[in-house]
Amino acid sequence: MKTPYSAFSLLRGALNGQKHWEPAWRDPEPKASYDVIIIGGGGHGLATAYYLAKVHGIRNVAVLEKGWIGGGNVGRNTTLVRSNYRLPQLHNFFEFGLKLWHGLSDDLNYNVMFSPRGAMFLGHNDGDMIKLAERGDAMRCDGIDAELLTPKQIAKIEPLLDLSRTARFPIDGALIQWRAGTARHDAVAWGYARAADALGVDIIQKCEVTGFVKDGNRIIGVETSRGRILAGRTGICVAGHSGHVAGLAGLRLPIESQTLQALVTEGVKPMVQSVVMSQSLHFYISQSDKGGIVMGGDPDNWPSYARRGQPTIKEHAIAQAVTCMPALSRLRMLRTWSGVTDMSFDGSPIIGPSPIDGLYLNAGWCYGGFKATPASGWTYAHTLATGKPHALNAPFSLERFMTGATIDETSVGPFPNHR
Amino acid sequence: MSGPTRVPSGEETIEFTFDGTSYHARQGDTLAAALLANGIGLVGRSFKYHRPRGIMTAGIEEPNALVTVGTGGRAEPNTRATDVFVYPGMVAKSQNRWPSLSFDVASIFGLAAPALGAGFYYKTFFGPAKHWLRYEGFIRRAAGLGNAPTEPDPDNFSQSAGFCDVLVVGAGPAGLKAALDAAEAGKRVWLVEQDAVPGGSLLRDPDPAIDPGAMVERIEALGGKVFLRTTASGYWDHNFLTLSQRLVEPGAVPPHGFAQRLWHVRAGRVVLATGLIERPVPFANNDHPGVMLSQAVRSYVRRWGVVPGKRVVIATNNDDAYLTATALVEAGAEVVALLDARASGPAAPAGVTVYHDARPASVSGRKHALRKVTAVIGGSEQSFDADLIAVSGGFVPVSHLHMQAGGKLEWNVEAQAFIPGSNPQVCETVGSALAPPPAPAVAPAGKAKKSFVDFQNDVSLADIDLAWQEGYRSVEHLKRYTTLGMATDQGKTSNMVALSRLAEKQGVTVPEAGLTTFRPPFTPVTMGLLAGAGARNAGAHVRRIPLHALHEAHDPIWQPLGYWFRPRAYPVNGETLQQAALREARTVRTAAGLSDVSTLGKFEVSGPDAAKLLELVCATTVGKLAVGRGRYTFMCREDGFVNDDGTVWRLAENRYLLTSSTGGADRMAHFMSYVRNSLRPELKCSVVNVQEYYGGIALAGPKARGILAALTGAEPPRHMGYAPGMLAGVPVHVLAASYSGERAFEIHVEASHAAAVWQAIEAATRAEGGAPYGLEAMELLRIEKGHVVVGGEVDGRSTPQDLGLGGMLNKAGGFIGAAGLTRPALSDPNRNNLVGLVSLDGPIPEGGMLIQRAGQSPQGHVTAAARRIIEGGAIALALLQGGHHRHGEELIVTSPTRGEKARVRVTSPHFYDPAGERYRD
Amino acid sequence: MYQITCPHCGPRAQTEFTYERTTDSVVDPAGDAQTAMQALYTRANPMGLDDEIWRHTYGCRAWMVLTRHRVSHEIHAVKAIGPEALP
Amino acid sequence: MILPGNATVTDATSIIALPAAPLHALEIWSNPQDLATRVHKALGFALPPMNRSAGNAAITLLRYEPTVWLVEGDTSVLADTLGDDGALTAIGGGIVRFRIAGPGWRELLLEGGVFDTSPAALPVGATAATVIDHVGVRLFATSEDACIVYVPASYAQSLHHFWEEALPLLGA
Repeated sequence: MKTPYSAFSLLRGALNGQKHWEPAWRDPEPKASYDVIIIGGGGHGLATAYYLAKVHGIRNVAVLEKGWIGGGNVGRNTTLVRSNYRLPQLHNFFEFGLKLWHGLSDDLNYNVMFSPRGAMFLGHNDGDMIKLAERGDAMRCDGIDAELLTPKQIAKIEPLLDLSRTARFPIDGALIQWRAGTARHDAVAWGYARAADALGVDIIQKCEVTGFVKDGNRIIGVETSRGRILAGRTGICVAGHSGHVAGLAGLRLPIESQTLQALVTEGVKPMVQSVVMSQSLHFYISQSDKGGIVMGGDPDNWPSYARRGQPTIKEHAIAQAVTCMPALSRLRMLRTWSGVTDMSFDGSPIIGPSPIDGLYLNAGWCYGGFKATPASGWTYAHTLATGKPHALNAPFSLERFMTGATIDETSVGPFPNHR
Repeated sequence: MSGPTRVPSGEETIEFTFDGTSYHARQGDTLAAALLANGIGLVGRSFKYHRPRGIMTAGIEEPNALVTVGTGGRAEPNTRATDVFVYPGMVAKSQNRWPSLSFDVASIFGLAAPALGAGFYYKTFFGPAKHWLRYEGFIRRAAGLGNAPTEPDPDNFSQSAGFCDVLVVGAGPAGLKAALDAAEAGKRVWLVEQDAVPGGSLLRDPDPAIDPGAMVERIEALGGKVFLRTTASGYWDHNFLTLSQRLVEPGAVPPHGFAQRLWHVRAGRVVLATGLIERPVPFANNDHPGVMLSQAVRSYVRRWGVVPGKRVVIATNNDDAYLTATALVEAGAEVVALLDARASGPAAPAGVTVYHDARPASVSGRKHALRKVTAVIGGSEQSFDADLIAVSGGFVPVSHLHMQAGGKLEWNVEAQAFIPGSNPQVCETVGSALAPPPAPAVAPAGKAKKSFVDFQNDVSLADIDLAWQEGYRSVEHLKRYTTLGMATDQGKTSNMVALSRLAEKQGVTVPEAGLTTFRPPFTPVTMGLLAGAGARNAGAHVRRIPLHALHEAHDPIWQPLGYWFRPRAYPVNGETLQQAALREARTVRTAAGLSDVSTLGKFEVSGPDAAKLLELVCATTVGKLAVGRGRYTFMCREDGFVNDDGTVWRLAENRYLLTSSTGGADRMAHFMSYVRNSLRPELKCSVVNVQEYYGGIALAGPKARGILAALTGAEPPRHMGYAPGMLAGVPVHVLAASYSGERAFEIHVEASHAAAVWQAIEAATRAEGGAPYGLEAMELLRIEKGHVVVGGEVDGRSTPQDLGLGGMLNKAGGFIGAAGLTRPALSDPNRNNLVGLVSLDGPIPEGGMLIQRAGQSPQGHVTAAARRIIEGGAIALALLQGGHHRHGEELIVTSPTRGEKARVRVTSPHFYDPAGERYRD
Repeated sequence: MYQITCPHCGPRAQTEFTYERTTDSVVDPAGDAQTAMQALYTRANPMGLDDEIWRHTYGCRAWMVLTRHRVSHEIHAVKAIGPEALP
Repeated sequence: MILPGNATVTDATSIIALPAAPLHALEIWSNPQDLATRVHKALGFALPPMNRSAGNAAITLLRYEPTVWLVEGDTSVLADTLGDDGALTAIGGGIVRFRIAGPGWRELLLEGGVFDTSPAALPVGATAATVIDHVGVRLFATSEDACIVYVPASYAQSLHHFWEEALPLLGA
C-alpha cells in the first residue's frame, strides 16, 4: 500500500525531509506471460492498463515502453482538454472523457491539475459564426456545454485579444466550452502509472517491442529487447509510431506520421485566462501555471518521424497568434518541442480489433490524443477485456475506411496533408 | 553600500532608471555592469520561493537578474540584465515582487519550502476540478515573472533570407580566425556574434597578439558580413539556421521602424565557435546576491572596470579561477581565500591564500552582498568575512547548436564535460568548446535543501534527491518532475550540475545517466520577430478583386471570404444589411441586378485532349458538349465525396473554360495540376489558371437579356450557351449561366478592362430599374432556387446522391471519385440528404439542429436559411438523415446556443421555379 | 527547412514545395475500386526511406518524386515526373 | 489601386507598378524538340531554357516551368507556329508587373523571401519563380540595376506596401 497523497502527508514530510515517499511505480522484471500486453507506456497505454485493472479486474497486465513512460505525445503536447467537436461520434466520445477528466485527480490520487478554465473558438466572420453555432447546437442537443459569446463577452475574458473592427481577422464572436481547459500533461502519465502500478500492473520501461509472436493468424505475444513475452491479448498503443509497430505485424494502416510542433514563451504574469483557438486561423494558445504562453498551430504537413519541426511552420502560427493578440509581441519563445502524430485518413482515431486475431489497435489520434486519454483508456480497456468495442469506440473501427463510414470532422478527405 | 566599486576610467555619461531611480552608466555597459557599478546587488526574485537574487553571470546564461526593459508596447519582460546594453533613457524595472524588490510579500513562500519540494502540487489540492481552478488562481498570480505589455507593439520586425558559403557562430578568437580564413579563401562568409562587440573571451582575457576589431575589418574588406547582437538561435535541417538580430536594444526606439531582424540562412558550411559556459557550485544559499561565477567576476573587472566585491572568496576545481584572483588583486580587491577543491593547483598571485581540499559549504549575507562564507577545508569548517564569492565548478561546452543539428557528444572525464563530436550536417565545432579545462568532480559540501541547482526555478539538490527517491529516474522524468532546466535560462548553468547528482545517485557515469535534448531556440526569441510582417496580417495578405475601388465608391458592406473581400450588400438610405439584401434580391427577381463574381476559380483547358482531362476531373459528362455550350458540373475527391462545383464551357473546338468555387480555387488549381502533370502527363493539353485574368460580372433578372443585347449589339446566348462579344469596346466572354434562378449571364473580361464593362452594365441596369447586388442577396436567391454552395451543402462529407446530383453522374465512370463512390456507406439510405425546409412559424436559425422532439439527438442540420424573396416566409436548405424520402414530414429546428426554435416542414430544396421556366426567353 | 534540389530549378527552399502523397498511393482512375481504395487508405509509413510525390508549387510548378528518409530527413534522390519537356 | 508610374524612391531603390500589358502562357504538350525548331525559325531566337529569358524588340519569352513560357509582347507570329503541339492562353490581366530598380533591388527581394537573389544565383537575363511573404511571384533580372517582378494582381497592392515598408531597412 502506497502512502496516499494529501496535504497532511506533505506537511508530515516537511518535518521528515519528505523521506516517507516511495517510488511512484515499481521497476519490475517482465514475466513470461500476461493476460494483456499493452505496447506503449504513454498516456493512453497507462490509462488502458489502469482501467483494465480497475474496471475489469484484469491485473495481470504489462505495459511495455521502449524508453521512459510518458515520453511520447503525452509529454509533448499543448495540454488542451475539450469535447467541442461538431460530429456526434467525436463529441460523444470526448465528452465521456471530459467527464472522467473532471474527477481524475481524485480517482488517481494524483493531482493532474485539470483546470476547466474554458476553451473558446473565435469566429472571424458570419460564416464562422454560423459554423460555431452549428457545432454548439450539435453539442447542446447531445447534452454537452457550449455557449456563444459576443465580442463584449470575449473582452471580459480575454481583454488582450484585438477586438477592433479593423483587425485583419476581426473577431465577431466565439463558442466557448467552459468545462474544457488544460491539464498538467506529464502528471497524467505519472498519475495513471502510479495508480495502475498500485493495482498490480507491471510497467516495464526500456523494453522495446521488436516483433510479434504468431500462432497461425493469431498474435500470442511479442519479442522485445528484454526477451519474448506472451500474452492473451496484445494492444498496440503507440500513436505517432503506429505505422511502424503495426508494420511489424504486417499491417498497413490509413495513417501517415507527421510532426506537430508546439512552443512556450517565457513566463509572465497572468494574461490569457482561457484556451483560445480560431475557426478560420490555425493557432491555439493558453497560459501555463508557470506563466508561459503555450501555443501550437498546424502540423508540418508531410510525413516525418523526426520530432524535429521546421521553423517557418511555427513562425506562421505565431504570426496568427500575434495578429489576434498583439500583446504577445514582446514575449519570447523559450522552448519548442515536437511530437510525431498519427495522422489518420479522416482525422479520427482508430480503436478496436485489428484484422489479426489477438491484436488490437489504438491509433490515429492526429493532434487530438492528449484530451482523449481517459476515454481512450476506458474504451480500449473495454475492447481488450471483452474482445469487442465499447459503444463509444464502435464507430472508430479500422474497417470504416474501406466501407466509407469515415468520420471526417474537418471534411478534407483522405489526405492529412490537405487538412 | 559596500561591495562593488568602479575603476576610475571612462565616464558615466548615460542616464537610465532602475525601479524609478536614475543612475549613470558608461558607454558599452550592460545593465548588469551598470547596476553593479552603482552598488546594486539585489536585482530580482526567484520564481517559486521569491528568494532575493542578484547578478550571477556576465552573459546570456544568466538565471537570476531578469528585469523588464522599456515601456508601453515596447516593454520586454524577463530581459537578462547581462544581455542588454544601456542606452540613454533606458527604463528598467525589477519583476516578480510586490510591493517592492527589497520587501516582497511572496517571499513568505520560502518559509513553506519544506512542504513545497519537487512535485508537491501533484500530491495535494484534491477535490472537484473547480476547486483546483481556485487554488490555481493563486499559484498563477505568484508564478510568472514580468508583466506582458498591454499595448500593441509600435515596431516592425523583419524577416530576410540569407545565403553564405560559411557561417561562423561566435566572434571569439576561434570564430574570428575561422571566418578570416574562409574569407581569405574567397568564400562568402557570415560571422555572427551575440555580443555587441567582437572578441568573446578576449574581452575578459585580452591577448595582445589578437586584435578582434582589425580582424572584423579584414573580413568585411574581403566581402564577408559580420553581424553583432545577432544570435544563431536555431539550427534546422539541411544547414538552415535562424539568426535573431537586435537592430536596437530591448525597449529602444528603432530609427527605421524595425526593432529586430530574423535571418533565415542557408549555409554551405557551419563553424561553431561558441565557447564555454562556467558551472556554478552547489552549496547552501548559493543563490544569494554576491555569489558570482568566477569568469563573470573577471569580465566585470577587466571589460567594464567594475569590481563586484572588496573582500572576495574564490572557490574552484580548476586553474581558470586563479586568473580571476589575479584580476581582482590587480583591481585592488582583497582575495581573502582561494578555495581549491583539488589537492594541488597552480601558483596563486602574491598575497592570496590558497586552501586545497577546500569546498564552500554555505554563505550568508545582506540584500545586496554577502557577509560570510563558510567552507569545509580538509574536513573542518572555516568561515571568511567576505562580500563576494567567485565560483567555478568547471566548464560546459556550448554544444546547443551542434546538437540541434543532430550532432553527437563525447564525454571528457578530465573536464567532466560533454564535448561536441561528429555531426551529420556540414558543421564543425572549433575553439574552446572542444577543450574545456580539466575540472574534476567535486562532492557538494553544503546542505542539499538550500544548495540550488536551477536558480530561477528554485530547484535544489534535495529536490533532485526526492525525485530520485520517488522513482523519477530517467533524466527526462527528473527534469519534468522538478522543472529543472525549464526556466528562461534553459538550464545553461544547471543541467550539468543536476546530471552529476543524478549519476551519483544511480552509481553510474554522467553519460550513462543520460542527457536531455537541446532544441531551438538557443536563447529566447521575441515572438514579434518570429511573426515578422505577419504580426499585422496573420501572414495572410488581403486579396483584392479587380473592381475593389469601383465597389468602394458605393460604400458596400464588405464580406471577407478566405483572403478575399467581396461586396456583401450595397445599402442605401440607411438600410440594414438584411434590408439591403432583400431589396437587391427583389430587384433581381423583378428587373435585373449585377454582381461581382471575379473570384470564381477559372481554368482554360486547351488542346486535343482537353475533354479527356475534363472527363477525369468532372464527375459529369463533358465530351459531348457542343462548341458554344456549357453545363453545370461538379468534381469529386478520390474518396467519392463532392469536392467542388462549377460550370464547364466549350469555347472552341479544343478550348474549354471550367469555373469552380471561390473558396476551393487554390485547392482546385493544385488538383488540376496533379491530374494533368502527375497523373496523366501523356495528355495533349494545357491547363492555365485564369482565375485572376478574368474579372467576372453576373447580370441576372428578367431584364438581363435585354440589357445585354443592347450593350453588345447581339442576341445573347440562350441558357447555358456561350458567345464571345464586345461590350464597352472590350472583348468579353458571355456565359448564359444562372445561379440566381433568373435568366442570367456571366460576363468575363480581362481584369484590367473590367471597370469599363462593369460601369457600362451598371448604367444600363440602373436605367432599367436594376441595381448592383452583393453576396447576401446572392445567398437569398440561390437558397430559394435550391442551388448548393461549396462550404455549405457541399461540406466535404456529401456524395453527389446526397445533394440530389446523382442523376448527372457520368454513367460511363472513369472520373476521379468513381471508385470511392462504390463503397457501401456512400449509398446508405440513412445518409444526410439535401432537403428544403419551410417554416411553419418564425425564422429558421441557420446552423440549427433538426430534431423530431426535444431531447433527441439531431437528425440533421440547417445549412442555409433565408426568406422567400417576394412571397415572404422563412425557408432553408438542410442536410437530413434519409431526407430524400422524408418530404412532407414536420420537424423542429433548434438552436440552443441562440435560444431559437422553429417548426418546419421538409420539402424539395427547389422552392423557386423548379421547372426552370424563368431560363426561357 | 529542407533544401530540395528541383530537377528543373536546382536547390530551392522547401517553402516553395508541397508534399502530395507517396507513389504507392496514386489511384488509377481506370483501375478497379478495391485496388483504388487500398491505394488510398493504406500506407507503409516507414521509419525510413519512402518515395514521395512533391510539387514545386511556388517555383516551376513541376512534379517530382523524392526518395526521402522520414527520420533523418535526408533526400536521397529526386526524379522529375510530368510531361516531356525541353531542357 | 495601383496607378502606373506610382513610384517611391528611397535610397535610390524604387518600386514602380508598370502599366498592364499583354501576357500569355505558352504551353507545349507534344513534340517539344520539333516545335522548338519551328519557333526558333519563326522568331529568330531559340526558346529559352529553364529559368532563362530570350527575346527581341517585339516579344520576350521567360521560362519558369518545364513546359510553360511566360510570353510578353506580340504573340501573332508565335500563335501561327504552334499547330497541335501547344497553345497560348492570355493571362495578362491577372498579373501586375513591378519594376524594382536601384542598388538595393537584390537585397529588397530577400525580405520575406527564400530565394538567393545574388548575381551568382540570378544573373542578368535569368528568371526565377519563388515566394515572397507567402505570395508566389516570378522574378526577371533585366539588368544589373533592375528586376521585373510578376505578382498576382490580387496581391499586388499589399505586396507593394510590404516592399515600401521594408525600404528603410536596405543597408541597415
